[in-house]
Amino acid sequence: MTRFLRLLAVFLLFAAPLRAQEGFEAVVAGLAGGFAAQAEAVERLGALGDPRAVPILRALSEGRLQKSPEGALAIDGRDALTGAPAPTATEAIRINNRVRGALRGAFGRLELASARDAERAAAAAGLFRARSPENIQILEDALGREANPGVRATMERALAASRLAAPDAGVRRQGILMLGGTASPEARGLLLEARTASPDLAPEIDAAVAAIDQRLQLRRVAETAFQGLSLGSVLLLAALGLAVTFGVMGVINMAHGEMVMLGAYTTVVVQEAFRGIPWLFPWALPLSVPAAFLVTAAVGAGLERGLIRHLYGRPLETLLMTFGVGMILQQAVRLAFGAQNREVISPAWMQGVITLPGGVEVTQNRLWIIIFSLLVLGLTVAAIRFTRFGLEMRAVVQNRRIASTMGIRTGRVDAMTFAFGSGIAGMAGVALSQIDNVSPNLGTGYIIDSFMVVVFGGVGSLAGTMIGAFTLGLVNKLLEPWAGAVLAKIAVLVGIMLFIQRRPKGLFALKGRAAEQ
Amino acid sequence: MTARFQLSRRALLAGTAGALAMPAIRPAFAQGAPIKVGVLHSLSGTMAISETALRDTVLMMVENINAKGGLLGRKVEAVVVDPASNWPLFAEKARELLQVHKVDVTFGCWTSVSRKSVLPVFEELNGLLFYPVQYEGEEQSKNVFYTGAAPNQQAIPAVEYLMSEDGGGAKRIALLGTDYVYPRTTNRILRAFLNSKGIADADIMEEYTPFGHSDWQGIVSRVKRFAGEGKKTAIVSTINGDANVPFYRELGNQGIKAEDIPSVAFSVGEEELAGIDTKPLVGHLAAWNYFMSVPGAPNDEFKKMWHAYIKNDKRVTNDPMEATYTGFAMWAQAVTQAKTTAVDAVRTAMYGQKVMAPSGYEEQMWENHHLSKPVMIGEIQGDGQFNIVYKTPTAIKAENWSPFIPENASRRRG
Amino acid sequence: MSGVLYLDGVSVVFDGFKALNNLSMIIEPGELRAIIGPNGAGKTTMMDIITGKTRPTAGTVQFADHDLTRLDEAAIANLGIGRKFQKPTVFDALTVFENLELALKAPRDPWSCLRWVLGADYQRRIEATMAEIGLADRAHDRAAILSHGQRQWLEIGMLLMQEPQLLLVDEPVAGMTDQETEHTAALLRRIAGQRSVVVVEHDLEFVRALGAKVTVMCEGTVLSEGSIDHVQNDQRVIEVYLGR
Amino acid sequence: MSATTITPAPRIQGGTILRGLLLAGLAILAMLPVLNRLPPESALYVSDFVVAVSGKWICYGILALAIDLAWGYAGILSLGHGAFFALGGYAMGMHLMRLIGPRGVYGHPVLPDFMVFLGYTELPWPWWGFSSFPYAMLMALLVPGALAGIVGWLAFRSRITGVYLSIITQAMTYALMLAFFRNDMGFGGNNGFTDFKELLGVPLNTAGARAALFYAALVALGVSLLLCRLVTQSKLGRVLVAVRDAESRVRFLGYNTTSVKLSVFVLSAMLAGLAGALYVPLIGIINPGEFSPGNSIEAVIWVAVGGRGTLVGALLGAFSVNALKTWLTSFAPDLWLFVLGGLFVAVTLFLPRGLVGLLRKGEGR
Repeated sequence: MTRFLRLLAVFLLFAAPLRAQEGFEAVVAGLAGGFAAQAEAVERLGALGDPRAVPILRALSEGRLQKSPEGALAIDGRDALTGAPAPTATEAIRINNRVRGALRGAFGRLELASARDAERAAAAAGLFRARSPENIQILEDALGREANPGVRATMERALAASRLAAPDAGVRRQGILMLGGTASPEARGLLLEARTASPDLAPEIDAAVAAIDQRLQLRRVAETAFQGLSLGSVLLLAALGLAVTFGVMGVINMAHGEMVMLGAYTTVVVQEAFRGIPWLFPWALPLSVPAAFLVTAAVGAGLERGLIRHLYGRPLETLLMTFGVGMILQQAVRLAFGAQNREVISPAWMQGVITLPGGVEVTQNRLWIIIFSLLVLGLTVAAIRFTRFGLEMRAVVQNRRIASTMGIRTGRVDAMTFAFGSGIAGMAGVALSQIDNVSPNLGTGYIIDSFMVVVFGGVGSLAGTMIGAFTLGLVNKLLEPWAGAVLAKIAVLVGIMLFIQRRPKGLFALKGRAAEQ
Repeated sequence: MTARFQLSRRALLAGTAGALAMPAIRPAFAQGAPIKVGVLHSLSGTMAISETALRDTVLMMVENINAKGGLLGRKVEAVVVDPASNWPLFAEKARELLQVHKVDVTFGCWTSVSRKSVLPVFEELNGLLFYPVQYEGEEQSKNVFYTGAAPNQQAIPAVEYLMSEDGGGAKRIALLGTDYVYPRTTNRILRAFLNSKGIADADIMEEYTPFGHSDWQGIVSRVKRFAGEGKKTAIVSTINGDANVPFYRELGNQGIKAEDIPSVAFSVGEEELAGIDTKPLVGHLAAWNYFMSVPGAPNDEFKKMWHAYIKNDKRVTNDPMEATYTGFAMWAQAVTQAKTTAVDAVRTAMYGQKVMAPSGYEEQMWENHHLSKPVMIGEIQGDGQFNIVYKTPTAIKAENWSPFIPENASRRRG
Repeated sequence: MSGVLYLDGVSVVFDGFKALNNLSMIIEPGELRAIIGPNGAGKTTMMDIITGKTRPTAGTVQFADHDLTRLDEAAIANLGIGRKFQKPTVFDALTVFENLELALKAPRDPWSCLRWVLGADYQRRIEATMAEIGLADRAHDRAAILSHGQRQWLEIGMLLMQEPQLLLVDEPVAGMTDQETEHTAALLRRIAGQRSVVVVEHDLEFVRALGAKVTVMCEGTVLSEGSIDHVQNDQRVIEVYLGR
Repeated sequence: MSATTITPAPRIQGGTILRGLLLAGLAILAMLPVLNRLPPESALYVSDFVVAVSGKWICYGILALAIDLAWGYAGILSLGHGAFFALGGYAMGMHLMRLIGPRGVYGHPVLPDFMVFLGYTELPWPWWGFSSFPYAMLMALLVPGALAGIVGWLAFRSRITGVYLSIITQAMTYALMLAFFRNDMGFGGNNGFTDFKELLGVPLNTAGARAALFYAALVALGVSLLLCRLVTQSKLGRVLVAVRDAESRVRFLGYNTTSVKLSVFVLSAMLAGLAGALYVPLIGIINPGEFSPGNSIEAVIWVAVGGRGTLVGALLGAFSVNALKTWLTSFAPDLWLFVLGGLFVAVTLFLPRGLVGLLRKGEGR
């Protein structure tokens, strides 16, 4: 009897892991099946909570998991289960969105105990989306262990979501209350979803949704404002170079857009050059900025010395001539680089969103571009205000003849000023390569807007250009939701035309005798 | 004679193999003036991006057919003109091809407006145009053969897939498009289809943007909000060429994962993806009748032929190229069968013509001047190729007059 | 009473700088008035005010009971106020004859310009004027090829064609030879018979030759007024003008 | 101050060579449709293609005259004349669309096809009346005229001149392009209008109809030429030149330069509209691409190449540049933009008076 019991005990002792064992392998085998079978297998693996599943699932999600015609699974040429060398004749297992969704849930369960904060956070996020009552327990445990506040927050949201799916109304109520405290559209979505599922809790849910909506309202305003600023910063970058060449020198450079375009292509070239050098590659974008400045400045100087200076005092001719130059530059680039768009990779630190306090979500690249535009503006102002070159430039603008009698080589100053303006356009190109197509006609899309900004802001006033750019950006984005992108743009154009005829000299006009002629 | 120049797919491909093996051999042509093939694709301007590859495809086919002794014993000669992405110029150049160069057939056009601008010319002078791009349908000229997809061969199956369990079971659809006729019509058809599938207008969002639209922040965040209404949401994109890069960038940057809000595009192919870092886009979908990643001998031959012709293994193939290829092969077959290039004879010979297309399906030309085509759904992969996640079992016949546009009720012949 | 030019308390300020400071002046019909003053005294600004090029910050400007501050250049010119600029501006692309024809007093709206035919009497008047300004033989030469003096004359001729009641003449003899200067003085005296003429001039000899009432301006206001001898002996004038 | 003060364009009398050139050119044009009737094997035969293309050039010629009138004579450099041209074209296009009637693919008695499949139920108000030819022609002149009137009045009265005016007009055509690309405008969006059937009861897709249209355009060219000549030879013409060279001085002479400039700007816009109205039935399509700022600037450069400030020059430029374009886009597509761009540079730098200037030198004037 006792022997039997002992035997039984021993048997159970071995059997339990044994069954798990074969169960595990059986489940893993499912990964070689169709999408539906894969999804199911992934979910079961997640439920089993067997750490051996992690590398396999990781391989599956990264497309490294292979299957032999017999259905044996291999990772990087080694059998997925035994690690023994696998048969060579294998094909990669492909997955679809459904499987990806399942994977996220599985990782959530498997990695909630991971040592790395990032993985735990990702896991929690996965569970938030997977939201099944089975996760409530493990999430509660995880929360018990969790120290990192950021991860805690994610886990709490995940827990709330999971509770929302629980059968017991009490638990669900908890979930609703917790979600009501957040300000994310996803949470709102979950609640509305749950509403149909559990009408009994409708009042609580409505209250929670209302609470979220209130926060979202604030967020929406903040985000619209950000989008406006972002558009404004793009306009500012595009217009700044023009503000120098047109505003300060009074030269109408219709090839300005092409300068921007050249800047963008410089970015492409620099990136290609660094592709080979891994440690330098991440710096390709930052290094493109000076490169673009130099390239376009050189082109600008050449343009000014070679052509434009012959047309001083004849703005209309200058306008036509530079337009022609623009065409030539465009076609040259088209022949050199091809008509196709060129790929510009955004560095990691420019991808994704960062969440500001109050849950306002802001895209990294836009944020960087806003900062960049202000930096460029600052540099420009500094160069004009505080450098010798700036001084000479202002002198020549004020009174060419006297400046030259004082020994300033006006020709050189003209060339440098124009080169400077073109260089700024080049730097703008680097930024634009991050949000727009890098194609030969990149510039044409910006030239009219740039002129509008400069004229609206007031020719010859950098402050005006900045305020003009941001005003236009904001107005555009405020109109967009109810007018649509196109009408908003048209409205802005018409508005500027009317404004200019009210104040021909723009927002920040030079007054008095100076403005007479 | 006919036996010798019988142009089955096998012969064609064998011919390529031959041409590749020993390009030195000059085929001897029988007497007779060359057969002229007009090529009417923009080589400059905004559309050059897409259309240049089609010009090359036609030239490839011409070279290839000549390598096998031409057509009806006559040499085939390509006449290339550049309408420069300028719609009136399309009409002018079409007239030039037909009246000055007296071409027997023309392969050309990409945008609907370019096709509509040449249509009157081809009808007046009774020319023959092969149009290789997917379009909104609602057209059928006796002088045009449409080898691209009609809406029911692309849009509707794609949406059905999104609503299926595999596709994520979408219950809410955002229709984003560039503001021109193809997206407008397609979306009108889709809306009707979705309604018929019990999706209320409240669950459909429709947004249009101008060509080359680059600032997608507003719209993408509106889609996010739209998705926050508690139903599985998907994006159906009829966004045209250039605007796609910034659009996908914004999707990636705002962290919209294909698992949460999958998007399916009808105008994004291998060529368009060339300009994008596709890693953040993995899992987003496109619907076509052909992908470069289609397995099987016909496609392998096609790709081999292309890379050999263009002398660059990096160059991709895409759906309109495949449609051009298929159309040309069919035309050659029809000519051989009709023993003439006379338009009317060729037209009648075209009906019922069958070709084993690189898509791996046997495609047929019907009396409605449209091809039967398979529908494929592909997921974008990290390498800029598509992972085919769904195929129709057979080629589907085109409904160029959509049943979802009430005005068509009268005219649809079965 | 027609033809009176009347400035009262006129001030103009350009970003803080007072170009005119509470300037008051009356020009009688048929009067010939010379205005002198150092650079920056506001002479040219005053002309700008009268002809509507610049709007006064304060004060009233009236001509034959019209408030000039409300009218634009064209309207003012049509009231019969003609102006000759310091730097002669004639239309280089047109011939002498055409320049005068444009100035000729006649309907000036586009439609009548389109239907305009040059009547014999007009023809004669233009020829008379050309004779008077000594350009009869240059009738069909482009203004571009005239000498500086001739351009000055042509512009004066254009003024005459306008038949103004009031002429504002800014440094007419700048760059003229002595007898050209004399000739001009004679001409202006002759004109002054029928119309008021205001001459701004540096050249005191010329002013003396005009034998007109003189107004001395300084820092945007009237410093002294009277006969040439009177102002030349005025202590303040000597201070600011002839300098200490 | 307008740029032209530095390089005043020459007076209007075209030299004898030029006048000869002009008459010869017009005569040759008048012959084309006749030669087109000859049997194809004949040496003098010209193909329909040539007739169609030169028909297009004639319309461009009228547009060039319009621009020259505003720029060459009054010094108003408008970079938006393409918009007036396109508006005229749209007016005519709307008429042609209405004439299609039940012959459209959907056989709808009133609505054009694009409206049917975009789900319109009745005709939008801007389309009312366009079934009548006189009304359409009137609109083809009035709409561009009115637009020019408004924009011009706003600009001129606040003394916006020179470059500012150019930028404003460019923004104007750009805004219109964006607007017409919108399908909600009810003007067919990107596809615009095409597949016209008949005009004044004559089916369009026949050689006869094309010849008729060709002569209509030629007559219109003649009339516009005479009209422009009438203006430029009149005293108004001299006032314009004066305004171009020294606007403020003209004001002091008592001319209301605003109304002078406005009247010629409106006239010029109406001529452009006329050109567009003739262009559309010849070409068979109109779409928002015609509004693109590039088109307007290209048209300006025709005038610059030919020689602004002379009517012959405008025509010479329009024809020569477009001939070059037609030729190059067939034989060296990649070169075309280089050549066009080069023209801009060369003309502004070395030929401020254009080809006419050269010929004048040849004439020793």
